[in-house]
Amino acid sequence: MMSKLRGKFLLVMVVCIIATWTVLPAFAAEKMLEVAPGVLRHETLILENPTGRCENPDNFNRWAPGMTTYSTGLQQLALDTLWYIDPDAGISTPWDNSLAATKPIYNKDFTKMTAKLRRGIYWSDGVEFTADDLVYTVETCMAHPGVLAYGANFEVFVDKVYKTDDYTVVFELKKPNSRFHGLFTVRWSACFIMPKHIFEKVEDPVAFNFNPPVSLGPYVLKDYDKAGNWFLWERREDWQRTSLARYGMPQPKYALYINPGPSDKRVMAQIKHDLDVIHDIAPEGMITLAKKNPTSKGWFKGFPWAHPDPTLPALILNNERYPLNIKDVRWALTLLIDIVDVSLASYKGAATISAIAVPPTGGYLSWYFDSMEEWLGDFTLDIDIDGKPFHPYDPSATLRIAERARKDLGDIGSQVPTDPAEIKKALGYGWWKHAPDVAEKLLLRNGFTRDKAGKWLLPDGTPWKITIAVEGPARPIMTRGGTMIAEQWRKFGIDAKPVVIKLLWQSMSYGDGDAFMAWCIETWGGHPDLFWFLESWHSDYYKPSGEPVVFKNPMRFKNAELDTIIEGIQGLDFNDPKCLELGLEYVKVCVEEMPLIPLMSYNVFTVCDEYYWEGFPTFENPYTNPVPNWANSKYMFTMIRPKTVE
Amino acid sequence: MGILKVENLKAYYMTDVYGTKRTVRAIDGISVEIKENEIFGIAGESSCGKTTFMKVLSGAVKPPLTVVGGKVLYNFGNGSLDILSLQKDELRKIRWKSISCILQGSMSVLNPVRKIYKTFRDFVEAHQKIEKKGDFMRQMRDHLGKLGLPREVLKAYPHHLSGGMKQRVTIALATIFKPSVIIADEPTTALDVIVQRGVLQLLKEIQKEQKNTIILVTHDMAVHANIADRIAIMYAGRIVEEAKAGDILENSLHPYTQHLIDSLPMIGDKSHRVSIPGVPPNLANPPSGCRFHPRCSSVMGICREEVPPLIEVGDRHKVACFLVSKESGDGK
Amino acid sequence: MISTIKNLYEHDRRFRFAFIVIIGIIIFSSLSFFSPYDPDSSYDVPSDQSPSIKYFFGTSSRGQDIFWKMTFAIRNSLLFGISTALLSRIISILVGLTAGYKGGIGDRILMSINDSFIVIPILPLLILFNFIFQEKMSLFLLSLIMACLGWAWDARLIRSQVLSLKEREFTRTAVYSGMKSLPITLKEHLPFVMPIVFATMINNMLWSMGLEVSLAVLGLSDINTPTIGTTIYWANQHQALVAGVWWWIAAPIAISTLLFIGLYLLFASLNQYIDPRTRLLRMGG
Amino acid sequence: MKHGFFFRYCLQRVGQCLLVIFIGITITFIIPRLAPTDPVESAIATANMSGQYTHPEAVAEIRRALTELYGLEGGIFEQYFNFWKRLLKADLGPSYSSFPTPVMDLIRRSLPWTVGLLLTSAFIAWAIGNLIGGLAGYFSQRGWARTLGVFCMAIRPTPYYIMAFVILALFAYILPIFPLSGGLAIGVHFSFTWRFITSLLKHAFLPSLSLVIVSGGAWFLGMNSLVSNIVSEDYVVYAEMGGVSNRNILFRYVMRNALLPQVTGLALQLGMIFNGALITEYVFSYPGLGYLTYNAVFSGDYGLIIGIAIFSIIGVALAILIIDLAYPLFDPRIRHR
Repeated sequence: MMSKLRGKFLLVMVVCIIATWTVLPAFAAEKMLEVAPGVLRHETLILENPTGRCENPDNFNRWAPGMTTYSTGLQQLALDTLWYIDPDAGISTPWDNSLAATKPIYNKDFTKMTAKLRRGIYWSDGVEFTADDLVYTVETCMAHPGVLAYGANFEVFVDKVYKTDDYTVVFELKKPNSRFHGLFTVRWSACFIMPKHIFEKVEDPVAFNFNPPVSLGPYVLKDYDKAGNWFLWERREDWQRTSLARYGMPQPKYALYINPGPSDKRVMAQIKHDLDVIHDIAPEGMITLAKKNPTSKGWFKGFPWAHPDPTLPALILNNERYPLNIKDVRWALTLLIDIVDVSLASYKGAATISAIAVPPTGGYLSWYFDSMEEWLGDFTLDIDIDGKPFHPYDPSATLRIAERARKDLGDIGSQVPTDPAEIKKALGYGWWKHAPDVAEKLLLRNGFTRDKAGKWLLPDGTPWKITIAVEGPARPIMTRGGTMIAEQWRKFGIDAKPVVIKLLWQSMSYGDGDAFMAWCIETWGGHPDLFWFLESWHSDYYKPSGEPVVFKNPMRFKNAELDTIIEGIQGLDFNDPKCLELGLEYVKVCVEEMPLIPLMSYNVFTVCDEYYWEGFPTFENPYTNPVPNWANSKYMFTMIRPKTVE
Repeated sequence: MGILKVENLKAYYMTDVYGTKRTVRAIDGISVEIKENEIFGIAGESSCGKTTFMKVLSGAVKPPLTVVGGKVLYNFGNGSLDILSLQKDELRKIRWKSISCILQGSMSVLNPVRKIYKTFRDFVEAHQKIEKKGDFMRQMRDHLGKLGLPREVLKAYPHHLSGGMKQRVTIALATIFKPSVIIADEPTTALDVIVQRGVLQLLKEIQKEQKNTIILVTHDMAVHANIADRIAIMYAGRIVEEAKAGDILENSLHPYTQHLIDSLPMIGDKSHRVSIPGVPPNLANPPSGCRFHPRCSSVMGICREEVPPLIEVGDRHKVACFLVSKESGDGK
Repeated sequence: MISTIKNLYEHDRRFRFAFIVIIGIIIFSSLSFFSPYDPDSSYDVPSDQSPSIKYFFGTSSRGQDIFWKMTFAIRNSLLFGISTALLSRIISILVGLTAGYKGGIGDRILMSINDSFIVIPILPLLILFNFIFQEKMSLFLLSLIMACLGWAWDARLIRSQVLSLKEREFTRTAVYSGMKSLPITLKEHLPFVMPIVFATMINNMLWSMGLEVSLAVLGLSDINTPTIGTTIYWANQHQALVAGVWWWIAAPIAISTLLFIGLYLLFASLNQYIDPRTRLLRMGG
Repeated sequence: MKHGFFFRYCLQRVGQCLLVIFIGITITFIIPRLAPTDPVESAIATANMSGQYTHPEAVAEIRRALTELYGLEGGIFEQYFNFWKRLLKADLGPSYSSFPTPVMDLIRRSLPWTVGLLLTSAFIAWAIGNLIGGLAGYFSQRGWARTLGVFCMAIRPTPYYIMAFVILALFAYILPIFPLSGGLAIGVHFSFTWRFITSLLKHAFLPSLSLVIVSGGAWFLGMNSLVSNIVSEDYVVYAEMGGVSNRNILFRYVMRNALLPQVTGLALQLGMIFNGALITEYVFSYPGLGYLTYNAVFSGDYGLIIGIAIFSIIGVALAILIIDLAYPLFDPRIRHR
């Protein structure tokens, strides 16, 4: 009996094992010819939606708070607004009149802006786009300030908005604003235009979920996942009646935005050619792709591959915290950073570093970096080393990064450029010297001392402690960089500690901490104007620690010279060349004062797989920003071509 | 010959836990012969090896219990059968049909999550096919009815029954096939006196009707006095005296037996009962010679050195004591 | 004590394995005191080196020698496990003894609360705790919180041990001879409860160290202190598996698996050793 | 009288369930009050970070509007009272990262995935673990039983994360047989089609496998030792003496009785298994509560985290109650008394 039982047991086991191993590969063998029923793989562009899983995927109301579907293709493919500024060279120029027929027209004192609209643009349900939609959008947002996006902005500035004809809208402003058009200009996003004929029928435009979204762009929503993992868009039959048609037919018949999971899974998916455009991965993932998948292409042909966002991650110091309120201390901390190690720790060297307070991307290389190079070389700190004034700028830092990266990357080390000019463009111009000796002098002259163990003490004799807030796994690159900086300071004898703060942006807003690995400097990339972030640095908007900061000055930096610069820019037209001159003055103030320690551009490892499609934007052909959650990425759809036509 | 013959049986518990090796000589050289159609009582204090003896008799030998020598021969009318050398399947065949058991702790021998009739069915099915469920149920009802149990019992769970009921159910279970031998280990221990009497009565009746041999183990001399035809007294893994019930009760020869008898309460006897001095020996390390000698009031030198043999002194009256063997030896 | 270990070591293969593994791991973790590198420093050695004679467990992408890094990680994880277990022992002994001895309504109330703590899913609460405390969450605070949440199972075991002790002769004798209940509990029961406390302590360590791994992997632990969990966390941060730096993940997983198995076998072996039936055979009753 | 005991048993279980919920939810209420964060600032900071242009003066306006909407007013007792009042109306408040979507909505969307994964895995693990554990305990001298025992001893203490991670690496990366993440393939919707079912099974296989192995190992060991005790129970010994067939003894005498503590065990372990499911979902990006938790942590959505914590406590407590109430089906001693 027992042996019988045992026999049966073994038999069942064997059958189970055989069944498993025959059935499983059958599952796996399923080749991806169709993305979904009827949706052919080679007609589909698959992109990563960096939001990941959308928790409320049914809500497409881009204007309502708390909606999470903006990067699912909605703002890229279905919505449109007046103007776009590309962070790179742009499809013709960085500036593109999208729904508008011309650039914004201001009166002399910037109290009135006129927008001329294109004709022949239609919503996907066949209704024509007119001035009524624009006026309706502004009025609806103003009726719900603070709840509908941009409502508060309109509330502050717009006195009156009206159309003079079906294709002309006039904004009368409450006070002068030379940058008012910025609200309708896509950088990453902007105030998109609402379909009046849809929204006017609903009772509460805030609660309305705009599902299915009526599209003003070249694609319409075909299908989406109730769990929020994927969104499938189909090219409109009448794509010619959209603003993008000026650049030809968008090539992919379908666009699929998916949540591919964490970084390592994105790498795997692209190796299997199941993900054409990766939004971002860890540098190690990029290196793996460079090694394993020859069709994977980054922004740069080789190292550092990544697309530099016009955003400047920096070590944001709370200028109100003692002793960070002392300029010498801020400079000493800067000189204690070895940018080579920071670059390697955070980006494996694949960072585009910046010594000054603008991101080293797009047109900024020529506008700002080339212009500042000489001045930076001459710049001295008012401290003598060996009888000579100290020159902190180090133009060779990037060369050292390139060298280290070449060694570390092993067999793909040859992808690291060797030509200094090329290195400059890819890895940045230079940085500040790693000079602990100078830092020591700067500290000593401010009364800081070392104890017997070599630990630094504040002038009052208490140990000097400093924390660097990082976001942890939510932002690995910065966490790694911040941890490295803390370590370098610690080696020098400062009790520095990286701390993971999930709500970093909130505690930074309140100034609850010493230093934060984050960013507050963001530019257009394709336009030299700095007003976008700089306006809120004006001392009028200054808030002390403990009070939440207004927009972009978490350093709580106050400077009279800077106020003058900001006021100067405010009085100039957006396109006035004097803006750049004033911008350079701003850079100098930031170098002198070092209110925050600039580090590098926010390099995004957007990797495009040239397996089904080719012609993605690159550094050589920078027609648009490939980063797929930017609304500008819509231009990419007209430029790519199918690679294998079957 | 009788229905059961045990020859020089030795069964030890051998354990080895964390290096502590122990051999408990629970049965150390027992020879006994049991006749058909009699109630054979085995008496002794607790942990004298009675239960072990029953286990071996029923062929339920499992490690750490090991039979190191001797034979247990049954004769069911077709030659003798050593239960210790049987294969599992052969053993299964004679179990319940020829030998059945009523175990010590009858309270817990019924599966608590199984209705009584299902347990019955399990036992019956193991030996014969049940053709019709209705027939089977009727037979069981009849069988239980004979033992004075209500038919509802079949549909009940064990926890519905009182202790006495459970014991009766167990007896019913053990007697389904009218076995030749019933081995009953402390069948009345956990019951109160009145219920005890009923159960004993029941056993007697069954024996009378089915004409089987009952081997009854209990420490309670009163029970033996009540029911047994012959009684063997066990002490520390050995039989020290064996005789007809009357002889044991009135004419016991072994000092230990006398102690046991003295501890038996008599009606109308108000004198103080004396318990046996000392404690039962540790079977892992038993005393030399006669195992009773440390507690014996009539101990002699030889008792400490030699093991007294079990010798026949009268009409099937055997005893193992130098007091007796000397006398009878002298007599010869 | 020594003889017990010797006895177990000689006769229980599981114990022998566990004992060797745990002693090995303790020695390994105490090597951290001789580490040539600071636990926090990085880029001390070339990065991404596969295991070799020079670097036993290879080096990480952060330029750390994983061997030495692991000595710190295991040490901290062990300390974390031990402190959580010790702290939670205080609560479980207190609750277990009180409930077991007092009995009646007090026992019923205590056990209801106790059972609630057994079944409440702890991970969401721990996540909430970590989320609220943010950077204030040190390894010690975490162990304190986990001790407050993880005592219930063992309190129940201790209570049942006390209940069985109460039935024994010596307690009654003590009660009749007029001893107060607290001294009885402490003097008479605690010694018998201690073996079970020790066994459950090992089990509790397994539990808390396992949870620490989960929390750390989610970045919800103190990522600056090297532990088994934070080592995996940092390896994930650098995509070790995809980048082919498998040893960075393999080292903590292998060592911790070994440690967990060792502790578990120790627990299983001790549990059997203190089992009353085994004890009976062992002592020759 | 006959039903009195059963009734009391049920009442007691319901009471215990309510106590679990009360204690759990009170803890959940207390924790955030130990170090409160400001959801309004968190929302503004998140918007700020995403690179959307906001005029400085507008920030103040948004701040005012949000504070009003979130309704974070009143003293601590009032808040506690309101907390319960809202809960009784099944209202867990709004999610802060997807404001004003109710937390309940988000949870409801994720819940079927977790419940499906958890129930199937817990049941499979319980059934397989107990069956094999029972067999191995009964035939404890056999080679395969010992081998399995050693295997489970190695599995049992492994943390869920490590097990899940190793399985993911093995079967989705080194041997790419299964999908790396997600709950369904693209383009697949809930329907009773072959495509849906295969896709569902294919995606659920690895997460479920990791849960089954870890908790199945634990059931195996538990059952193994229970059985080795039960085989020496009188009723088993007696049935063996009676020649009852081995199969009958194994299933109806030994396993049947050993299952009783395992049913109670299932109720007690459910919380722990739930923890495991959360971690497994994170590793496999499975679209259930675990993944929602992970997202909530990183979007700073503490309203959602509290909601999930509360919901898991209530969910687990109710599941346990169901098991407890079903227990009499297994144990006649409680059913008929």
